[in-house]
Amino acid sequence: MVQMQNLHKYFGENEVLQGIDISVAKSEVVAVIGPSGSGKSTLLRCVNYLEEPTEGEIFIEGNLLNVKGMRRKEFQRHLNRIRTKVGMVFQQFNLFPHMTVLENVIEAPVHVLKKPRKQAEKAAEEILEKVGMLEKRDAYPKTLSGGQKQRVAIARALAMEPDIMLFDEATSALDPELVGEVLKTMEDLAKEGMTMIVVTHEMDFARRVADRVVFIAEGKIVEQGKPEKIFAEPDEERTKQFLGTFINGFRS
Amino acid sequence: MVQMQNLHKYFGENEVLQGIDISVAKSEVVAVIGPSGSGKSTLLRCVNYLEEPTEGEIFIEGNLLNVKGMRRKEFQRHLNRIRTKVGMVFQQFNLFPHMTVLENVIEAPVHVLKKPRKQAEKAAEEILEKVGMLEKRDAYPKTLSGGQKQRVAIARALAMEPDIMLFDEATSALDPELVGEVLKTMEDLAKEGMTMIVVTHEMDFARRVADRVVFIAEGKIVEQGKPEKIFAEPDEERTKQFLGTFINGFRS
Amino acid sequence: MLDWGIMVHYFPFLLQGAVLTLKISVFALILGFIFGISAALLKLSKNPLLRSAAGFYIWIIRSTPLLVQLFLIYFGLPQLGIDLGSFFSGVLGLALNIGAYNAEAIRGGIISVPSGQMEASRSLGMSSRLAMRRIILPQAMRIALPSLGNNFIILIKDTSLVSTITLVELTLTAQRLIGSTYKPFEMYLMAAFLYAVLTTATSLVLGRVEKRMAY
Amino acid sequence: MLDWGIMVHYFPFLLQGAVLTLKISVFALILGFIFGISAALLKLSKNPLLRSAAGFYIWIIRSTPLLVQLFLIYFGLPQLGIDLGSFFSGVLGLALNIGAYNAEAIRGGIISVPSGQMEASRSLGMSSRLAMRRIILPQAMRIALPSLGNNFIILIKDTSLVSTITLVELTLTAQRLIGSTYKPFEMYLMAAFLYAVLTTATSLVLGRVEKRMAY
Amino acid sequence: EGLDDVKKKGELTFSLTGQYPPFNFVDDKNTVTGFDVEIGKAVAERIGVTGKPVTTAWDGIIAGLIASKYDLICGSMAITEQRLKSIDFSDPYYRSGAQIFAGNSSDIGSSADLDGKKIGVTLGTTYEQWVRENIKGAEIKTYKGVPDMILETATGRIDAFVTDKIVGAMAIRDKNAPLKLVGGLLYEERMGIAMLKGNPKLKNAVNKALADMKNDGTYEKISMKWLGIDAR
Ligand SMILES: Nc1ncnc2c1ncn2[C@@H]1O[C@H](COP(=O)(O)OP(=O)(O)OP(=O)(O)O)[C@@H](O)[C@H]1O
Ligand SMILES: Nc1ncnc2c1ncn2[C@@H]1O[C@H](COP(=O)(O)OP(=O)(O)OP(=O)(O)O)[C@@H](O)[C@H]1O
Ligand SMILES: [Mg+2]
Ligand SMILES: [Mg+2]
Repeated sequence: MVQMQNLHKYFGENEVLQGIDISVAKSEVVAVIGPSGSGKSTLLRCVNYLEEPTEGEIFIEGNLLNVKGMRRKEFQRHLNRIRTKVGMVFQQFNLFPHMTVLENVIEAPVHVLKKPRKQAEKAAEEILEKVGMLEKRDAYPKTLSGGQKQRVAIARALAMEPDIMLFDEATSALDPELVGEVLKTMEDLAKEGMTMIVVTHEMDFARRVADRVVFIAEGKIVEQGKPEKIFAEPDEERTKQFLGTFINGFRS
Repeated sequence: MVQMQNLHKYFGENEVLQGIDISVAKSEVVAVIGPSGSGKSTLLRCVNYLEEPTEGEIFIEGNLLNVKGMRRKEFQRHLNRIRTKVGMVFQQFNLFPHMTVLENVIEAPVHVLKKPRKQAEKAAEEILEKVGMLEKRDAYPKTLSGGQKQRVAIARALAMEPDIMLFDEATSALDPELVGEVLKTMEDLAKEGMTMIVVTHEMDFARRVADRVVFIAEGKIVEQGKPEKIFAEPDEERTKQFLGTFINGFRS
Repeated sequence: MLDWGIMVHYFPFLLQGAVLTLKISVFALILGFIFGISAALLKLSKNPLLRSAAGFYIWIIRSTPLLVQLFLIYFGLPQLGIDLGSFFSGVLGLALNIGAYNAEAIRGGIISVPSGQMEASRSLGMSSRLAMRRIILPQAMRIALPSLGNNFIILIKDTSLVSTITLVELTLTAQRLIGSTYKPFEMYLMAAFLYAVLTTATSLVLGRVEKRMAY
Repeated sequence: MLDWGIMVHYFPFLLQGAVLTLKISVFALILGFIFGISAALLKLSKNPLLRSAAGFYIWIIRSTPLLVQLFLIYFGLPQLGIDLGSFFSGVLGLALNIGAYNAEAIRGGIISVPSGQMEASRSLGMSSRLAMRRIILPQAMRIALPSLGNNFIILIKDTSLVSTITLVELTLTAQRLIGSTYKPFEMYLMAAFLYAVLTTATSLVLGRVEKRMAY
Repeated sequence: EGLDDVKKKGELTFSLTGQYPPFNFVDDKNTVTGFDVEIGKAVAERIGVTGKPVTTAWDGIIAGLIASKYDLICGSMAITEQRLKSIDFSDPYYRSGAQIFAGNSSDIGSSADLDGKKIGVTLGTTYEQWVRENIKGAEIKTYKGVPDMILETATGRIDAFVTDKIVGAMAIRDKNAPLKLVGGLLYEERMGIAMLKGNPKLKNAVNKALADMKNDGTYEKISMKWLGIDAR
C-alpha cells in the first residue's frame, strides 16, 4: 500500500530523517511514536509530499510519488491525483473557517473530483453520520468544540474516499475530556479496515488499536514491532527510556 | 488564609458560580477538579479579582477582598496591595515576551514593590535557581520550551513573595513530555509549605500532592475531601461519572 | 460670521462636484481593487521576474507623490501616443496608486491565513490555484477588509488631486467658487462636509460588508 | 528626450526644497506620534467623554481632506487671533492629520496584545497605568510599527500640500521651476526621485527599528 | 496641422484657470465666464467652430498645451521671452500691468516703501520674478490665488501683494476688498493667446479673428462689459 525506501530529509544542514524504511500493508494500522522533534511529522508530511524528501522513494499503491524529471505542471497534476487517495488529519484541524461543516466536507469532492453537488452532499451526510456529526452539518467550525472539529476534519478527509489515512497527533490539541470521542472515531475506522499511519502520544490507543508500533528517535527507526512487544519488553535502551516517561507516576 | 463565602458569579444570564464556600488553611494544597465549563477558572479568577464576584465575600488573610463602596482609586490600590500577596500561574504562561527571563521576574518587585534593582535581581536569581531556570536568565521567552516557560511564570509569581499561589491548569498547554518538570516544581513548592489552590486535569498529581480535592460541576461544589477518599470511593454519582472518563482505558 | 446666504446658493454646485468625485472614486476603486489583488498574487508568486515586477510597482507608487503620477499619466502618456483623456487618466492614476496600497493590504491578509489552510487544501488534492481561490482568498479578504476600507477612504479624499488635470471635482469646484466669491471658509466648509458624507457613507457600507463576511 | 543640462543645473534648488520637506516631516512626525498615542489611549479609556472626544477627532480628521484642514489652520485660526505662521501651521496640520491615522494604528496594536498580558500584569499587583506603560505599549508599538511606517511615508508625500500655505517645499520648488523653465517632465522626475529617496530612506530606518524591537 | 484639426472637430478648446475674475471665473450658475471666455468664444466663432473653455490648474496649464490637451490657452497669459521659448503667442489681446496692492490703511505709499517687506505673489506668474529682481530684501510668499492674498493682507501676514491691476481693481470694486492701489503700473504686460509652436495657419487665423473683432466693435463691447474700460 505505502512503501518508504531509504527516506532522507534535510532542513538546511539538519538531517531530520536519516534513512527510513517502512512499508504499510492494506488495512494495516501503524502507530508512529517518538520524542518531540524526532521527525514524526516530517515523515508523515513526506508521504503526502507536503515536504519534499531529499532522498529515497515513496510508493503509494505501487506508484512512485516523488518521480524526478517531470515538468512542473505535469508533476503537480500527478501529485494532486495521488493526494486525493491519501487523507490527512492535522493536529490543528485546519478546517476551512468560512464554510459550514457540510461545505467543508463537499469542497474537495465537488471541486477536485468534480462530483455533482447533490451526490457529494449525500455522500457527505453519510460520512458525517458515521463520525456522529450529522446534526452539525450547517454549523460553522468556530462554534464546534475541539473534538467535534477534529471529527469533521476526519470526515472531510474520508469524503475523498482515500485508500490511506494519515493522522498527525490528531488529539493533542484537545482537552482531556474531548480526546475520547476522536480516538473512538479513529478506532472505528481501523476496525472497518482503513489503512492508517497514526502519529500519537496516546500510548493506550497505540496499544489497543495499532497492528504495529514504530518508535523513531533522531530521524531513525529505533525499533518496531507488535504493540505488546514494544510496550512490554522493548529491546532498545532508548525505547525503554522514552516509554518510561509515560509509565512512571506522573511523568516526573 | 483564603475564605470564599457564598460566591456567586453571573455572566449575563448565565450563573457560572452558584454559591461556593471554600476555605483554605495556611500551607494547605487544594486541588480543584471538574468538567470543562464548570467554573473552575472563574473561581480562581475571582480570588484574584480578575473577575468581579456577583455576590458573596472573599477574604485573603482575613482582609475582605471585594469591599463595597470604596472610591475607585482607593479600591484599585486596595486590590493591587492584596494581589501582590496572591500569585497566579496561567495555562498560557503569559510571560512578557519583550523581556528576558530575569526581567520578567524582577519587573513587579522593582516597579510594584519598589525594591532596589540589585536586591530584586539577587532574589530573582535564587528563585530561578530553585525552579531550575537560572541558566536561562538572559533568554527571551520565545526561545524557551513550554515547560521552561511555565517554570519562569512560576518564578515570576514567587518573586512577589506571595502568601498563596493559584494555578489554573498550569500544565495543560504542555507537550506530555514537558508536563513532568512543571509538576515537579509545583510539588516542591507544596513541600515547602506554600498555600496553593490548583485547578488541574492531572489526577495523579492531585492524588499525590493535594491535601484536599474539591470537585466542582455546573458551578457548585459536588463533593470534597481527602484525595484517597475522592478518587477511591466518591460518594456522589456525578463524581464517579467524571472520574470514570479518566480511569477507564483510553477515556473512550 | 459665515455667510449663510452664499452657502445655500452655492451648495448645489458643490453637490455637482461631489458627484464627479464619487464617480471617479467608484471607477478607481474597482480598478484599484483588481490591480491590488493582481499585484498581491504576483508578489507571492514563485516566478522571481513577476515577483520583482510587482515589488517594483508597489515600491515606485508608494514612494512618489500621486500628483506626480497623475501628471506623468496625463501629460506624459500622450507623448508616447496614448491619450486617455482627463477622466480616464484620473481614474487610472488613482487606481494605480490605491492598487499598490491595496496590494500590500491583501498580501498581508494572505500571509495572515494560517499555513495549515493551504496544507489542508493541498492534502485534499486541490491545485494551489484552486486553493488560493476557494480557501485562502476568501479568508484573506476578510482580514484585509479594514485596511482596504482605509485605502478607499483615502482614495476619496485623494480624488481632489485630479483637479490638476482639468477635472472639476469637489475641491476644484470649491476653489473655483472661491475665485469668484472670495468666500474661502464657506466654500471649504461645505466641501469638507461633503467629503465627510462620502467617507462616512463608505465606512458604513464597509462595516456592513464586514459583518456579512464574518463567519 | 530629457534635457539633462537643465536637470543638473536645477537639481540643487530641488534639493533645497527637499530639505524643507524633510524638516516639516520630522517635526510633524514627532508631534503626530504624540497625538496618535494620546488619542489611542483616550479612545480606550473608561471615561465616555474622553472616549468620544478622541473618536470625534479621529473621525473628523480622517473624513476631510488635509488641504481643507491646512487651510482652516493657516487662514482660519488668525481670525480667532491665533497666528502660528506658515511653518508651524503646516507642522500642526500634518501632525493632527497623521495623528488620527497613528491613533488607529496604535489602538490596533494595543488590542492585538493578548489579554493574558494585562491579566498577568494585574495579578502581579501592577496598576493598569503601569501595566500599560511597561507591558502593553512596548508590545503594541511593535505590532503597530508597520502601519506607523506606512503613515510616515504618506506624511512625507503629503507635505506637498503645505505649498498651499506659502511653504516652498519640494513640490512647490518643482512647480516654480516649471514656471520659469517650462520643463515639467524634468522637474517632476527630479522631485519624484527626491521623494523616493526620502521615503525609501525612511523605510530602511524603520526596517532597522523593527529588527531592533524584535524579541 | 492645428487649424485643420480644429475645423474637422468643429470645436476649439481653450484653457484657463477659472479662478481669475473678471477675466475668467465661474458665475453664480457655476458656469465659466468672463472676458477671456468671451474673447475665446468669439475667436472660435470667427474661425467657424464652437469655442469651449477648459478649466485647469495654472501649474499645469502649459504642460497641458504641450500635451495637446486643448488647442489654446486663452487665460490672461502674459507674453514673455521665457514662454516664447517653448510656446507661441497670438498678437496681444489686452494690456494690463503689474500693480502693487496694500491694505487700505497701510502706510505703504510707493514701490520704494516695499524694501524688506513681505510681499505676496501668485505661483508661477511673472510677478514673482519681477519682485525678486527689483525689490531689495523683499520676503516673497507664494499663493495659489488672489483671494488667499487678500485674506493675508487683512491679517497682516503680508504687507502688500502684486497682481494684475484690473484684477485687483475689480476685487476692490465688486467684492469690497479692503485694499488700495500703491503707485502706478510696475510694468506693462501684454496678454496673448498661447498655442503650440509651428502652427502658422492657426496663429494667422487667431490673429485675423482678433483684428476683425477690434475693428468691428465686438472687442470693445466685451471689454466694456467685463472690465469697464477698453483694454486693448
Ligand atoms: N519547515 C521546517 N524547517 C526547518 N526545520 C524544520 C521544519 N519542520 C521541522 N523542522 C525540524 O525538524 C525536526 C523534526 O520535526 P518534526 O516536526 O518532524 O518532529 P516531530 O517528531 O513531529 O515532533 P513533535 O512531536 O514535537 O511534533 C525538528 O528539529 C524541527 O525543528
Ligand atoms: N468572560 C466571560 N464571559 C461570558 N461567559 C464566560 C466568561 N468566562 C467564562 N464564561 C463561561 O463561564 C463558564 C465557566 O467557565 P470557566 O472558564 O470558569 O470553566 P472551567 O471550569 O475553567 O472550564 P475549563 O476546564 O474548560 O477551563 C463557561 O460556560 C464559560 O463559557
Ligand atoms: Mg509533530
Ligand atoms: Mg478553565
